[in-house]
Amino acid sequence: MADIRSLQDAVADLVHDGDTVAMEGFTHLIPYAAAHEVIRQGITDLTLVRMTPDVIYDQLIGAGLVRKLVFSWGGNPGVGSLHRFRDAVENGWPRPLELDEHSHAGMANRYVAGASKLPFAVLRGYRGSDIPTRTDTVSTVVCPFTGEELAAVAALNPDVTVIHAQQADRAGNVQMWGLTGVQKEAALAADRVLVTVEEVVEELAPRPGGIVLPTWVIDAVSVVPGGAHPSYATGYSTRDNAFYQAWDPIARDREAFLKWIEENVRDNVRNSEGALTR
Amino acid sequence: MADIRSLQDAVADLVHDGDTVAMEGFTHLIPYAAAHEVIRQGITDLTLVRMTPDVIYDQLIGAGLVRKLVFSWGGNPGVGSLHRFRDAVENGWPRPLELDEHSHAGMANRYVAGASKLPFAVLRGYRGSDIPTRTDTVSTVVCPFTGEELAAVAALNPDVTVIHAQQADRAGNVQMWGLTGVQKEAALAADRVLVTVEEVVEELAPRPGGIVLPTWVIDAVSVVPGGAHPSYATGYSTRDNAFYQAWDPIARDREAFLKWIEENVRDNVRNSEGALTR
Amino acid sequence: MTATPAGTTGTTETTGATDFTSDELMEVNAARALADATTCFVGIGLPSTAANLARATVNPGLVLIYESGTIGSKPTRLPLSIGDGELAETADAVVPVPEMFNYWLQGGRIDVGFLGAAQVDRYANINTTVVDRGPDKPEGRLPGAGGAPEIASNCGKVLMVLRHSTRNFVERLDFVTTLGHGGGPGDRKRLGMPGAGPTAVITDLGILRPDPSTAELVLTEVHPDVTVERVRAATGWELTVADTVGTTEPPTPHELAALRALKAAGKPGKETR
Amino acid sequence: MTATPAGTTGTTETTGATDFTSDELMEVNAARALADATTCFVGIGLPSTAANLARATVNPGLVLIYESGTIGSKPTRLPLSIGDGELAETADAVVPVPEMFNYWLQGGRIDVGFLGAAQVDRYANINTTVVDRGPDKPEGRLPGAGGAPEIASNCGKVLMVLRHSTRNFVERLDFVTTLGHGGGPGDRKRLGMPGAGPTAVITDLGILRPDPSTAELVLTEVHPDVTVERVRAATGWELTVADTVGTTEPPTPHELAALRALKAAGKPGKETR
Repeated sequence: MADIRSLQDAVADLVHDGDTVAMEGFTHLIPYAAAHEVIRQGITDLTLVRMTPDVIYDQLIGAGLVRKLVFSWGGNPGVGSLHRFRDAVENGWPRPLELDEHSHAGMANRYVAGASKLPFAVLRGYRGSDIPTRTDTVSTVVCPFTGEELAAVAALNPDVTVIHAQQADRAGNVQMWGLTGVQKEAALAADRVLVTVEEVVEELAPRPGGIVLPTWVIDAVSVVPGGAHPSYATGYSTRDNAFYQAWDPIARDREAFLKWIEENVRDNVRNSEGALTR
Repeated sequence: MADIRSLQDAVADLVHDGDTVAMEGFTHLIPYAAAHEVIRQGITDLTLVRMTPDVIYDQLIGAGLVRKLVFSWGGNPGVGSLHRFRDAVENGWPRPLELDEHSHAGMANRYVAGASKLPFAVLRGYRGSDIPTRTDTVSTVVCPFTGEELAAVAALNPDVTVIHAQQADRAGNVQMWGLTGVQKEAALAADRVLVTVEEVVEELAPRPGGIVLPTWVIDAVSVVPGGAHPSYATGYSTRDNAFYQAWDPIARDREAFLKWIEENVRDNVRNSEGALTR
Repeated sequence: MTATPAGTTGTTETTGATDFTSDELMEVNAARALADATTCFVGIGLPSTAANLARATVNPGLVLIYESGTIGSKPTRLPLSIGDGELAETADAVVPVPEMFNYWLQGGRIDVGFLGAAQVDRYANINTTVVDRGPDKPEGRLPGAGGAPEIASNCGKVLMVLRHSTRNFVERLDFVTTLGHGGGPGDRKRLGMPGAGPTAVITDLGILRPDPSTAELVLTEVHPDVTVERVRAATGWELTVADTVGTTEPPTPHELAALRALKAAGKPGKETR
Repeated sequence: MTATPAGTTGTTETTGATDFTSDELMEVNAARALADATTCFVGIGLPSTAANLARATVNPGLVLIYESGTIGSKPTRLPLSIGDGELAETADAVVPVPEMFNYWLQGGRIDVGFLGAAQVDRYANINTTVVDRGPDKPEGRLPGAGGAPEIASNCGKVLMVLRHSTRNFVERLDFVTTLGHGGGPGDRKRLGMPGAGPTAVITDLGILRPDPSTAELVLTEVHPDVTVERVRAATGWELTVADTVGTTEPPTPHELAALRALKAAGKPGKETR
């Protein structure tokens, strides 16, 4: 059953040094505020998992908290590279970054296997690609009925999955709608689940496209209005595309990046997001 | 792209002697009217597929149109046995019925594999059960990462899937809501798809729990109000539980059954359902 | 879905001040077995009666999960089928059937699987597929496996409820549809089955539980006014009886009232006739 | 999702009465290539521009599918990312990402996959993973595979759009992220890839298509005022040129107006600045 509690306490209790952490979101509902709390608490040596690591993972990597990234596409969508990610991979700054790299189809199926508590998933993928030469989480299986050789991908079971949703009720049941990506799979694959929400409502009214995660699969819910910014929450906010573009020059420069993190994340007092989470 | 056409023409064009046909529906949205049209047209030597064959499959089997049944639970839910099914299996009347029998988890995954155009699916299932001794569509695979042996089930790809939905728009896009079972998987696994609907609407308004099948995965849409009776269509009708109970004595007796089919299905004029389909 | 044998009706018994049937004894005790569960995967028939009665009595917060895809159904009447509309309308979430079996059941999210059965053996293995009717006769056909094999494998534990007779409690199953404890201790583990398997079989005569060391079903409780000899006579194998056989508490007036209200509201076809 | 190299901007050219850039030539021709498609799996960047322009011109009924899970998106502006809210709000259906890749893409439901690329070789194989920057330097990091390997494998056919330079059109890929035609004819079939693979690579200079017998990309069309020599010079391998090289039709005023309207409406961050 999910407790409704402060983001600070929830992150401290649920996310630990060395954990494998998935903070999912396909452009929509990305849990920025929770990731910033991880930075403030200096939780480190993380293995981060996500299909589309974007600016928030750039920030965690640049802050030196990440030892490994499991992913399928790393970029600032529509803008360009993730410069902190590149600096870590290419130059080992601020620390080397190990990679486990897949295709989207492979990553999606790894989460499906994880949610299904199967050790692997099967897909017709990776054919002719060099990707399998650089990872030990792609292999093959042979269909026992047709003899066809197919790709097998190892299940993903994060220690913790962190997602942002629109609403929770007082019992800690959560509803999200709009693009919901692989969030259900990422949550059900994890040992522990933290959900930040825009608000708590008396009753979760069924929505078109709504996905409900019952309270008994969630460990903690934290109320963080705007907690997905600069990503967005359908029905509550729109994507701050300007921020994603403004991020590019900040992330290009190590000093500018460190200054930004200090001023906007670590310095809790000046961080409106932080203020909202108490 | 789906054409909106009469049920008679759609069935004649899409369902052929010898086909493998899935008429899905998990208690809800069972396509009775379409199955009755199959009986009227005498389309025969069918392999029928369904997780929960109920009264409608009892009727098709009793009518002598079915050579094989692929299924996981065959009964009249809450009432008792399917007597025509039992008579065919136990006594070969009116013809022998071959069985390919699974568990629900296996059948669901067979449809998932079919919709995914994979030759098989993996599950942790059938352990310790005698089921695999009577079918050649359960086998095993070994996880290439952990060495665990898991069940493999062969994909289901029906020649035709027939389902009932609440609404279509004029372009032939279809929306259903409420319990939607494995209908999406059954439709996407099939070569041809026929959907009967309660009504055609100007626009498909997004619904909580709504599943949309776009027109370009459907071959024909037929407007058959009440086409799920005695099953039901959420928002349009309720389940006629009394019919399911009344079916029991009819189906127990071969003559009573044949008379019922003659009077209620084959005799088109006296069949209100048939009248509605023109 | 697992079938429950039809045709046997409870006989009326009298205990103390309260009148109740043997079926009601079975149903009330089945509901009580769910007192501590968070989530229950509910088979139709007797298990559904028990689970809904638990929500009305010992466990109002119990999350009912039906294989039709409903999570957290709160029906006001007993559903006739696992796909009745009220199950979806009152649910916290409705999910596609493949998701139900893969993410929720196989995903290890469900505490208790509640099953009926046509035949049970001493290790709580289940047959719902075919029965042998003798050398010159064709097999008798039952409904089949439904969700049972994977419910029994993947739920945290399994409860079973069925009427007690030598027809149902057999020395040897004609077909193993669903593994309970296999051939004895260690079999589930050897087969890699995540859940603990059957922990109680609740009947109209009493309650059987697997012996921790042999995994064989042992009579641990009888219902009021039921003798051990009567249970032995209704069991198709030489029944092991616990050193001390308890007697179940008679239904409370509240339990009986709740059960009868559920059944009255749930009279099949009531509102459509 | 496949990255498109940034930093190259189109140069203005003049043909007849109309002014347009080389980027606009590329985008208009890319849109035209979708004239007959029912469904298109759309990569972000240039492919998304082309697909949205096709909806505004040659193929109003084109079903746009984005890997974020949207089927039938009808955005009024160019999305900055594949997850912009408008893609979901205007869609016929929004499905979970695993379903998109398993049922719709792998399920063979999509006619055309439209991809960008960082590096392409003569067999239309694609690299979007890493680039070799010399023996003493670490590899240069690109965004990675995204959906491309399975898009290229499973769509009915593949179209590619990218700017033409020796940096992008290379003799040898540093890494094969996504197979186009492999090492030549028969490779796709041997690998069991259902789709036909790349059928056209549309650039700011012209159009390359695989030779039916060798599967090697051949220059079949140049844009107005572009010479074959200029294309050769911008290609990192010895480019094969068709016996007859056509010239693409210049953009019509309608096409140009539609393209510019889309871009003006889709100026990234416009409404949030």
